[in-house]
Amino acid sequence: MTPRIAIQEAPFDLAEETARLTEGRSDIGGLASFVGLCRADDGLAAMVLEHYPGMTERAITRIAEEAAGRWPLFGITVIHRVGRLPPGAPIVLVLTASAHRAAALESCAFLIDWLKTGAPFWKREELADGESRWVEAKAADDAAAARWTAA
Amino acid sequence: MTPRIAIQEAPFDLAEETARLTEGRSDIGGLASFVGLCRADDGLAAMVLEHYPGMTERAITRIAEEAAGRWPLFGITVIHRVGRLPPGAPIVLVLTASAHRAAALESCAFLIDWLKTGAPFWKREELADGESRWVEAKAADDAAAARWTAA
Amino acid sequence: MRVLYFAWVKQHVGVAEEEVAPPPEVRDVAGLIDWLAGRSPGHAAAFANRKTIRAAVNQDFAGPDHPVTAGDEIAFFPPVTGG
Amino acid sequence: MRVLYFAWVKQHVGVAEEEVAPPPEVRDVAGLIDWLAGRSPGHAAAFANRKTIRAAVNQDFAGPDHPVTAGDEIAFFPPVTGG
Repeated sequence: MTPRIAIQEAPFDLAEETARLTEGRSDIGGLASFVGLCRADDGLAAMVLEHYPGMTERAITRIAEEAAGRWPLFGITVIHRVGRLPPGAPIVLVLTASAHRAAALESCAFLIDWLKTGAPFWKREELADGESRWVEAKAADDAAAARWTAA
Repeated sequence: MTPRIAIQEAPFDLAEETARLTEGRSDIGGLASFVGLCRADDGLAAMVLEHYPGMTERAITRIAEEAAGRWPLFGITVIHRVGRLPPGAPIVLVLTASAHRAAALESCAFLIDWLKTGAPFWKREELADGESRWVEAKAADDAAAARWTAA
Repeated sequence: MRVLYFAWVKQHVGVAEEEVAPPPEVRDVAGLIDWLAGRSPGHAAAFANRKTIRAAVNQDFAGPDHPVTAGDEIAFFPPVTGG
Repeated sequence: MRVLYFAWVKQHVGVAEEEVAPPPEVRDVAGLIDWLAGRSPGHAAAFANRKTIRAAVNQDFAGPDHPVTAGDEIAFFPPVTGG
Protein backbone atom coordinates (compact mmCIF):
# COMPACT_ATOMS: atom_id res chain seq x y z
CA MET A 1 0.00 0.00 0.00
CA THR A 2 1.62 3.25 -1.15
CA PRO A 3 -0.05 6.35 0.27
CA ARG A 4 -1.13 8.90 -2.33
CA ILE A 5 0.10 12.32 -1.25
CA ALA A 6 -0.38 15.49 -3.25
CA ILE A 7 0.23 19.19 -2.63
CA GLN A 8 -1.52 21.21 -5.28
CA GLU A 9 -3.26 24.47 -6.12
CA ALA A 10 -6.02 22.71 -8.07
CA PRO A 11 -9.20 21.46 -6.43
CA PHE A 12 -9.50 17.74 -5.69
CA ASP A 13 -12.34 15.47 -6.70
CA LEU A 14 -13.67 13.38 -3.80
CA ALA A 15 -15.51 10.92 -6.06
CA GLU A 16 -12.43 10.42 -8.23
CA GLU A 17 -10.18 9.92 -5.23
CA THR A 18 -12.63 7.45 -3.71
CA ALA A 19 -12.84 5.51 -6.97
CA ARG A 20 -9.04 5.44 -7.18
CA LEU A 21 -8.87 3.65 -3.82
CA THR A 22 -11.75 1.22 -4.31
CA GLU A 23 -11.72 0.41 -8.01
CA GLY A 24 -11.46 -3.24 -8.90
CA ARG A 25 -11.26 -4.52 -5.35
CA SER A 26 -13.79 -5.96 -2.93
CA ASP A 27 -11.79 -6.30 0.29
CA ILE A 28 -12.56 -2.76 1.49
CA GLY A 29 -15.34 -2.64 4.08
CA GLY A 30 -14.97 0.96 5.22
CA LEU A 31 -13.89 4.19 3.63
CA ALA A 32 -13.56 7.27 5.82
CA SER A 33 -12.96 10.76 4.54
CA PHE A 34 -12.46 14.21 5.93
CA VAL A 35 -12.62 17.39 3.86
CA GLY A 36 -11.51 20.63 5.47
CA LEU A 37 -13.01 23.75 3.94
CA CYS A 38 -12.27 27.47 4.08
CA ARG A 39 -14.79 29.15 6.39
CA ALA A 40 -15.79 32.78 5.78
CA ASP A 41 -15.26 33.93 9.37
CA ASP A 42 -14.90 37.60 10.28
CA GLY A 43 -15.00 39.16 6.84
CA LEU A 44 -12.54 36.75 5.24
CA ALA A 45 -11.94 37.47 1.55
CA ALA A 46 -9.47 34.65 0.91
CA MET A 47 -7.16 32.21 2.65
CA VAL A 48 -3.60 32.03 1.34
CA LEU A 49 -1.70 28.82 2.06
CA GLU A 50 2.06 28.63 1.98
CA HIS A 51 4.12 25.47 2.49
CA TYR A 52 7.69 24.15 2.54
CA PRO A 53 8.10 22.19 -0.70
CA GLY A 54 10.00 18.97 -0.12
CA MET A 55 9.58 18.90 3.64
CA THR A 56 5.79 18.88 3.31
CA GLU A 57 5.69 15.72 1.21
CA ARG A 58 8.32 14.14 3.43
CA ALA A 59 6.44 14.93 6.64
CA ILE A 60 3.10 13.71 5.29
CA THR A 61 4.66 10.53 3.91
CA ARG A 62 6.12 9.79 7.32
CA ILE A 63 2.83 10.22 9.16
CA ALA A 64 0.98 8.21 6.50
CA GLU A 65 3.48 5.41 7.10
CA GLU A 66 2.85 5.70 10.82
CA ALA A 67 -0.90 5.40 10.23
CA ALA A 68 -0.30 2.35 8.02
CA GLY A 69 1.69 0.78 10.86
CA ARG A 70 -0.98 1.47 13.47
CA TRP A 71 -4.06 0.41 11.50
CA PRO A 72 -4.57 -2.31 8.85
CA LEU A 73 -5.19 0.02 5.90
CA PHE A 74 -5.66 -0.74 2.21
CA GLY A 75 -5.33 2.86 1.13
CA ILE A 76 -4.41 6.36 2.31
CA THR A 77 -4.91 9.55 0.32
CA VAL A 78 -3.87 12.99 1.56
CA ILE A 79 -4.31 16.01 -0.69
CA HIS A 80 -3.54 19.49 0.61
CA ARG A 81 -4.14 22.59 -1.46
CA VAL A 82 -1.90 25.66 -1.38
CA GLY A 83 -2.21 29.15 -2.85
CA ARG A 84 -5.16 31.58 -2.63
CA LEU A 85 -8.48 29.91 -1.76
CA PRO A 86 -11.87 31.64 -1.55
CA PRO A 87 -14.36 31.08 1.31
CA GLY A 88 -16.15 27.77 0.87
CA ALA A 89 -13.24 26.19 -1.01
CA PRO A 90 -12.03 22.72 0.02
CA ILE A 91 -8.49 22.90 1.47
CA VAL A 92 -7.58 19.39 2.51
CA LEU A 93 -8.74 15.83 1.88
CA VAL A 94 -7.90 12.78 3.97
CA LEU A 95 -9.21 9.44 2.79
CA THR A 96 -8.56 6.03 4.38
CA ALA A 97 -9.71 2.56 3.40
CA SER A 98 -9.75 -0.59 5.51
CA ALA A 99 -11.56 -3.91 5.87
CA HIS A 100 -13.36 -2.52 8.93
CA ARG A 101 -14.86 0.82 9.85
CA ALA A 102 -12.97 1.50 13.09
CA ALA A 103 -9.56 1.40 11.38
CA ALA A 104 -10.76 3.69 8.59
CA LEU A 105 -12.44 6.21 10.93
CA GLU A 106 -9.64 6.32 13.51
CA SER A 107 -6.80 6.62 11.00
CA CYS A 108 -8.67 9.39 9.18
CA ALA A 109 -9.04 11.37 12.43
CA PHE A 110 -5.39 10.65 13.31
CA LEU A 111 -4.15 11.95 9.96
CA ILE A 112 -6.12 15.20 10.01
CA ASP A 113 -5.23 15.88 13.65
CA TRP A 114 -1.60 15.35 12.83
CA LEU A 115 -1.67 17.41 9.63
CA LYS A 116 -2.81 20.39 11.71
CA THR A 117 0.32 20.30 13.86
CA GLY A 118 3.01 18.33 12.06
CA ALA A 119 3.08 19.41 8.42
CA PRO A 120 4.72 22.68 7.34
CA PHE A 121 1.76 24.71 6.08
CA TRP A 122 0.94 28.28 7.05
CA LYS A 123 -2.35 30.07 6.53
CA ARG A 124 -2.74 33.79 5.96
CA GLU A 125 -6.17 35.39 6.00
CA GLU A 126 -6.88 38.20 3.56
CA LEU A 127 -9.75 40.29 4.87
CA ALA A 128 -12.38 42.23 2.94
CA ASP A 129 -10.91 45.53 4.21
CA GLY A 130 -7.55 44.76 2.57
CA GLU A 131 -5.84 43.76 5.81
CA SER A 132 -3.97 40.48 6.06
CA ARG A 133 -3.03 38.36 9.06
CA TRP A 134 -1.29 35.08 9.72
CA VAL A 135 -3.44 32.44 11.38
CA GLU A 136 -2.05 31.52 14.80
CA ALA A 137 -1.53 27.93 15.83
CA LYS A 138 -4.10 26.64 18.31
CA ALA A 139 -3.37 24.87 21.57
CA ALA A 140 -6.48 22.77 20.87
CA ASP A 141 -4.82 21.39 17.73
CA ASP A 142 -1.72 20.39 19.69
CA ALA A 143 -3.97 18.65 22.22
CA ALA A 144 -5.87 16.84 19.46
CA ALA A 145 -2.64 15.56 17.92
CA ALA A 146 -1.19 14.65 21.32
CA ARG A 147 -4.06 12.30 22.18
CA TRP A 148 -2.75 9.87 19.54
CA THR A 149 0.62 9.59 21.27
CA ALA A 150 -0.87 9.34 24.77
CA ALA A 151 -2.78 6.18 23.79
CA MET B 1 -30.92 21.66 9.98
CA THR B 2 -33.04 18.78 8.72
CA PRO B 3 -31.15 15.49 8.37
CA ARG B 4 -31.37 13.87 4.95
CA ILE B 5 -32.26 10.21 5.40
CA ALA B 6 -32.82 7.78 2.57
CA ILE B 7 -33.36 4.03 2.30
CA GLN B 8 -32.95 2.97 -1.30
CA GLU B 9 -31.91 0.19 -3.67
CA ALA B 10 -30.06 2.61 -5.97
CA PRO B 11 -26.41 3.53 -5.46
CA PHE B 12 -25.62 6.90 -3.88
CA ASP B 13 -23.28 9.53 -5.24
CA LEU B 14 -20.78 10.77 -2.66
CA ALA B 15 -19.87 13.88 -4.66
CA GLU B 16 -23.52 14.80 -5.18
CA GLU B 17 -24.32 14.28 -1.51
CA THR B 18 -21.32 16.36 -0.46
CA ALA B 19 -22.33 19.17 -2.83
CA ARG B 20 -25.87 19.06 -1.47
CA LEU B 21 -24.57 19.79 2.04
CA THR B 22 -22.00 22.44 1.15
CA GLU B 23 -23.44 24.26 -1.84
CA GLY B 24 -23.81 28.01 -1.47
CA ARG B 25 -22.49 28.19 2.09
CA SER B 26 -19.11 29.04 3.58
CA ASP B 27 -19.63 28.31 7.27
CA ILE B 28 -18.67 24.64 7.01
CA GLY B 29 -15.10 23.96 8.10
CA GLY B 30 -15.19 20.16 8.21
CA LEU B 31 -17.01 17.47 6.34
CA ALA B 32 -16.62 13.87 7.49
CA SER B 33 -17.91 10.87 5.63
CA PHE B 34 -18.02 7.13 6.05
CA VAL B 35 -18.89 4.70 3.28
CA GLY B 36 -19.47 1.06 4.18
CA LEU B 37 -18.90 -1.39 1.35
CA CYS B 38 -19.74 -5.02 0.71
CA ARG B 39 -16.61 -7.12 1.23
CA ALA B 40 -16.15 -10.35 -0.75
CA ASP B 41 -15.27 -12.53 2.24
CA ASP B 42 -15.42 -16.32 2.12
CA GLY B 43 -16.82 -16.81 -1.36
CA LEU B 44 -19.58 -14.22 -1.06
CA ALA B 45 -21.66 -13.89 -4.23
CA ALA B 46 -24.00 -11.16 -3.00
CA MET B 47 -25.26 -9.47 0.16
CA VAL B 48 -29.02 -9.14 0.51
CA LEU B 49 -30.26 -6.41 2.82
CA GLU B 50 -33.72 -6.44 4.33
CA HIS B 51 -35.21 -3.69 6.51
CA TYR B 52 -38.34 -2.67 8.37
CA PRO B 53 -39.93 0.10 6.29
CA GLY B 54 -41.22 2.88 8.48
CA MET B 55 -39.33 1.91 11.61
CA THR B 56 -35.99 2.26 9.79
CA GLU B 57 -36.58 5.89 8.83
CA ARG B 58 -37.98 6.60 12.28
CA ALA B 59 -35.00 5.04 14.08
CA ILE B 60 -32.44 6.81 11.89
CA THR B 61 -34.24 10.15 12.25
CA ARG B 62 -34.13 9.78 16.01
CA ILE B 63 -30.41 9.06 16.15
CA ALA B 64 -29.68 11.88 13.68
CA GLU B 65 -31.55 14.22 16.01
CA GLU B 66 -29.50 12.92 18.91
CA ALA B 67 -26.30 13.61 16.96
CA ALA B 68 -27.54 17.12 16.15
CA GLY B 69 -28.13 17.67 19.87
CA ARG B 70 -24.67 16.44 20.87
CA TRP B 71 -22.59 18.20 18.21
CA PRO B 72 -23.03 21.59 16.49
CA LEU B 73 -23.80 20.26 13.01
CA PHE B 74 -24.81 22.08 9.83
CA GLY B 75 -25.77 18.92 7.99
CA ILE B 76 -26.34 15.18 8.38
CA THR B 77 -26.90 12.72 5.55
CA VAL B 78 -27.55 9.01 6.06
CA ILE B 79 -28.23 6.81 3.05
CA HIS B 80 -28.61 3.06 3.49
CA ARG B 81 -29.10 0.72 0.58
CA VAL B 82 -31.28 -2.38 0.66
CA GLY B 83 -31.81 -5.28 -1.74
CA ARG B 84 -29.19 -7.45 -3.43
CA LEU B 85 -25.70 -5.93 -3.55
CA PRO B 86 -22.62 -7.43 -5.23
CA PRO B 87 -19.16 -7.56 -3.57
CA GLY B 88 -17.51 -4.15 -3.72
CA ALA B 89 -20.83 -2.28 -3.74
CA PRO B 90 -21.30 0.66 -1.38
CA ILE B 91 -23.95 -0.14 1.27
CA VAL B 92 -24.16 2.86 3.55
CA LEU B 93 -23.15 6.53 3.55
CA VAL B 94 -22.89 8.78 6.59
CA LEU B 95 -21.96 12.41 5.99
CA THR B 96 -21.71 15.16 8.61
CA ALA B 97 -20.83 18.84 8.29
CA SER B 98 -19.75 21.25 11.01
CA ALA B 99 -17.74 24.41 11.53
CA HIS B 100 -14.96 22.34 13.07
CA ARG B 101 -13.41 18.98 12.32
CA ALA B 102 -13.88 17.27 15.69
CA ALA B 103 -17.68 17.65 15.62
CA ALA B 104 -17.86 16.33 12.06
CA LEU B 105 -15.54 13.37 12.70
CA GLU B 106 -17.05 12.34 16.03
CA SER B 107 -20.68 12.59 14.90
CA CYS B 108 -19.88 10.59 11.77
CA ALA B 109 -18.35 7.79 13.89
CA PHE B 110 -21.28 7.98 16.33
CA LEU B 111 -23.84 7.63 13.54
CA ILE B 112 -22.22 4.63 11.86
CA ASP B 113 -21.59 2.88 15.19
CA TRP B 114 -25.21 3.38 16.09
CA LEU B 115 -26.56 2.33 12.69
CA LYS B 116 -24.85 -1.03 13.19
CA THR B 117 -26.83 -1.76 16.33
CA GLY B 118 -29.90 0.48 16.41
CA ALA B 119 -31.49 0.48 12.97
CA PRO B 120 -33.61 -2.44 11.75
CA PHE B 121 -31.55 -3.84 8.88
CA TRP B 122 -30.62 -7.48 8.37
CA LYS B 123 -27.94 -8.84 6.08
CA ARG B 124 -28.05 -12.20 4.37
CA GLU B 125 -24.99 -13.55 2.55
CA GLU B 126 -25.49 -15.48 -0.66
CA LEU B 127 -22.48 -17.70 -1.26
CA ALA B 128 -20.97 -18.82 -4.55
CA ASP B 129 -21.98 -22.44 -3.80
CA GLY B 130 -25.67 -21.44 -3.67
CA GLU B 131 -25.86 -21.51 0.13
CA SER B 132 -27.27 -18.55 2.02
CA ARG B 133 -26.80 -17.44 5.64
CA TRP B 134 -27.91 -14.58 7.85
CA VAL B 135 -25.12 -12.41 9.17
CA GLU B 136 -24.93 -12.60 12.96
CA ALA B 137 -24.79 -9.48 15.10
CA LYS B 138 -21.35 -8.78 16.58
CA ALA B 139 -20.61 -8.09 20.21
CA ALA B 140 -17.93 -5.68 18.96
CA ASP B 141 -20.64 -3.58 17.32
CA ASP B 142 -22.60 -3.38 20.56
CA ALA B 143 -19.43 -2.31 22.34
CA ALA B 144 -18.71 0.35 19.71
CA ALA B 145 -22.21 1.81 20.04
CA ALA B 146 -22.08 1.60 23.84
CA ARG B 147 -18.99 3.79 24.10
CA TRP B 148 -21.13 6.77 23.02
CA THR B 149 -23.48 6.33 25.96
CA ALA B 150 -20.69 5.66 28.47
CA ALA B 151 -19.12 9.06 27.74
CA MET C 1 -53.08 -6.75 16.41
CA ARG C 2 -50.67 -6.73 13.47
CA VAL C 3 -47.55 -8.87 13.81
CA LEU C 4 -44.56 -8.50 11.45
CA TYR C 5 -41.62 -10.86 11.03
CA PHE C 6 -38.20 -10.14 9.55
CA ALA C 7 -35.10 -12.03 8.45
CA TRP C 8 -34.90 -15.66 9.67
CA VAL C 9 -37.87 -15.18 11.99
CA LYS C 10 -39.94 -14.54 8.88
CA GLN C 11 -38.43 -17.58 7.13
CA HIS C 12 -39.41 -19.84 10.04
CA VAL C 13 -42.93 -18.47 10.45
CA GLY C 14 -43.47 -18.53 6.69
CA VAL C 15 -45.25 -15.19 6.38
CA ALA C 16 -44.07 -11.58 6.57
CA GLU C 17 -47.05 -10.46 8.61
CA GLU C 18 -50.32 -11.62 10.08
CA GLU C 19 -53.34 -10.24 11.94
CA VAL C 20 -53.78 -12.00 15.27
CA ALA C 21 -56.28 -11.72 18.12
CA PRO C 22 -54.64 -13.19 21.23
CA PRO C 23 -56.72 -13.81 24.36
CA PRO C 24 -56.89 -11.02 26.98
CA GLU C 25 -54.30 -12.69 29.23
CA VAL C 26 -51.62 -11.83 26.62
CA ARG C 27 -50.55 -8.46 27.96
CA ASP C 28 -46.90 -8.00 27.05
CA VAL C 29 -44.25 -8.91 24.46
CA ALA C 30 -43.15 -12.03 26.40
CA GLY C 31 -46.75 -13.23 26.68
CA LEU C 32 -47.33 -12.64 22.98
CA ILE C 33 -44.24 -14.69 22.11
CA ASP C 34 -45.51 -17.59 24.27
CA TRP C 35 -48.88 -17.45 22.57
CA LEU C 36 -47.49 -17.08 19.03
CA ALA C 37 -45.06 -20.00 19.55
CA GLY C 38 -48.06 -22.30 19.93
CA ARG C 39 -49.67 -21.36 16.63
CA SER C 40 -47.62 -23.63 14.33
CA PRO C 41 -44.38 -25.64 14.16
CA GLY C 42 -42.91 -22.73 12.13
CA HIS C 43 -43.81 -20.27 14.88
CA ALA C 44 -42.35 -22.66 17.47
CA ALA C 45 -39.09 -22.87 15.52
CA ALA C 46 -38.94 -19.09 15.10
CA PHE C 47 -39.30 -18.48 18.82
CA ALA C 48 -37.31 -21.53 20.02
CA ASN C 49 -34.44 -19.41 21.34
CA ARG C 50 -35.92 -16.29 22.95
CA LYS C 51 -32.48 -14.78 23.55
CA THR C 52 -31.97 -14.29 19.83
CA ILE C 53 -35.31 -12.53 19.30
CA ARG C 54 -35.74 -8.77 19.35
CA ALA C 55 -39.08 -6.98 19.29
CA ALA C 56 -40.54 -3.61 18.35
CA VAL C 57 -43.92 -2.24 19.41
CA ASN C 58 -45.30 0.44 17.13
CA GLN C 59 -41.87 0.77 15.50
CA ASP C 60 -39.88 1.29 18.70
CA PHE C 61 -37.57 -1.35 20.16
CA ALA C 62 -39.35 -3.00 23.09
CA GLY C 63 -38.30 -5.39 25.86
CA PRO C 64 -40.22 -8.52 27.00
CA ASP C 65 -42.19 -6.52 29.59
CA HIS C 66 -43.45 -3.95 27.11
CA PRO C 67 -47.31 -3.98 27.03
CA VAL C 68 -49.13 -5.01 23.87
CA THR C 69 -52.75 -4.17 23.06
CA ALA C 70 -55.15 -4.60 20.18
CA GLY C 71 -54.31 -2.16 17.41
CA ASP C 72 -50.54 -2.32 18.05
CA GLU C 73 -48.04 -3.08 15.31
CA ILE C 74 -45.60 -5.61 16.78
CA ALA C 75 -42.48 -6.87 15.02
CA PHE C 76 -40.14 -9.77 15.78
CA PHE C 77 -36.67 -10.12 14.29
CA PRO C 78 -33.07 -11.17 15.02
CA PRO C 79 -30.50 -8.68 16.36
CA VAL C 80 -29.94 -6.08 13.65
CA THR C 81 -26.95 -6.25 11.29
CA GLY C 82 -27.04 -3.09 9.19
CA GLY C 83 -24.47 -0.41 8.52
CA MET D 1 24.64 26.60 4.67
CA ARG D 2 21.24 27.30 3.10
CA VAL D 3 18.67 29.06 5.28
CA LEU D 4 14.98 29.20 4.33
CA TYR D 5 12.26 31.39 5.84
CA PHE D 6 8.50 30.93 5.75
CA ALA D 7 5.33 32.88 6.61
CA TRP D 8 5.91 35.98 8.78
CA VAL D 9 9.52 35.02 9.44
CA LYS D 10 10.12 35.43 5.71
CA GLN D 11 8.23 38.74 5.68
CA HIS D 12 10.46 40.14 8.44
CA VAL D 13 13.74 38.91 6.98
CA GLY D 14 12.71 40.10 3.53
CA VAL D 15 13.98 37.09 1.57
CA ALA D 16 12.74 33.50 1.19
CA GLU D 17 16.21 32.03 1.41
CA GLU D 18 19.88 32.92 1.70
CA GLU D 19 23.31 31.24 1.67
CA VAL D 20 25.16 31.97 4.89
CA ALA D 21 28.59 31.03 6.26
CA PRO D 22 28.42 31.45 10.04
CA PRO D 23 31.65 31.26 12.07
CA PRO D 24 32.68 27.86 13.47
CA GLU D 25 31.35 28.64 16.98
CA VAL D 26 27.81 28.43 15.55
CA ARG D 27 27.15 24.75 16.21
CA ASP D 28 23.41 24.38 16.76
CA VAL D 29 20.00 25.85 15.86
CA ALA D 30 19.99 28.21 18.88
CA GLY D 31 23.48 29.47 18.00
CA LEU D 32 22.46 30.01 14.38
CA ILE D 33 19.42 32.04 15.48
CA ASP D 34 21.65 34.26 17.66
CA TRP D 35 24.02 34.81 14.77
CA LEU D 36 21.28 35.40 12.15
CA ALA D 37 19.50 37.89 14.45
CA GLY D 38 22.54 40.17 14.19
CA ARG D 39 22.58 40.31 10.40
CA SER D 40 19.94 43.03 9.88
CA PRO D 41 17.05 44.81 11.64
CA GLY D 42 14.69 42.52 9.66
CA HIS D 43 16.45 39.42 10.97
CA ALA D 44 16.36 40.88 14.49
CA ALA D 45 12.60 41.46 14.19
CA ALA D 46 12.03 37.94 12.81
CA PHE D 47 13.84 36.32 15.73
CA ALA D 48 12.74 38.77 18.44
CA ASN D 49 10.50 36.20 20.15
CA ARG D 50 12.28 32.85 20.04
CA LYS D 51 9.29 31.05 21.54
CA THR D 52 7.28 31.61 18.38
CA ILE D 53 9.99 30.28 16.07
CA ARG D 54 10.16 26.69 14.87
CA ALA D 55 13.06 25.18 12.94
CA ALA D 56 13.79 22.32 10.59
CA VAL D 57 17.21 20.91 9.73
CA ASN D 58 17.36 19.07 6.41
CA GLN D 59 13.55 19.02 6.31
CA ASP D 60 13.00 17.49 9.74
CA PHE D 61 11.67 19.46 12.69
CA ALA D 62 14.60 20.31 14.98
CA GLY D 63 14.92 21.74 18.48
CA PRO D 64 17.35 24.51 19.59
CA ASP D 65 20.06 21.97 20.47
CA HIS D 66 20.04 20.29 17.06
CA PRO D 67 23.51 20.57 15.44
CA VAL D 68 23.96 22.55 12.24
CA THR D 69 26.85 22.19 9.82
CA ALA D 70 27.93 23.59 6.46
CA GLY D 71 25.83 21.96 3.73
CA ASP D 72 22.69 21.73 5.86
CA GLU D 73 19.34 23.12 4.74
CA ILE D 74 17.90 24.97 7.72
CA ALA D 75 14.42 26.51 7.82
CA PHE D 76 12.77 28.92 10.26
CA PHE D 77 9.03 29.47 10.48
CA PRO D 78 6.11 30.05 12.87
CA PRO D 79 4.14 27.14 14.38
CA VAL D 80 2.37 25.39 11.51
CA THR D 81 -1.30 26.04 10.71
CA GLY D 82 -2.27 23.63 7.95
CA GLY D 83 -5.06 21.13 7.68
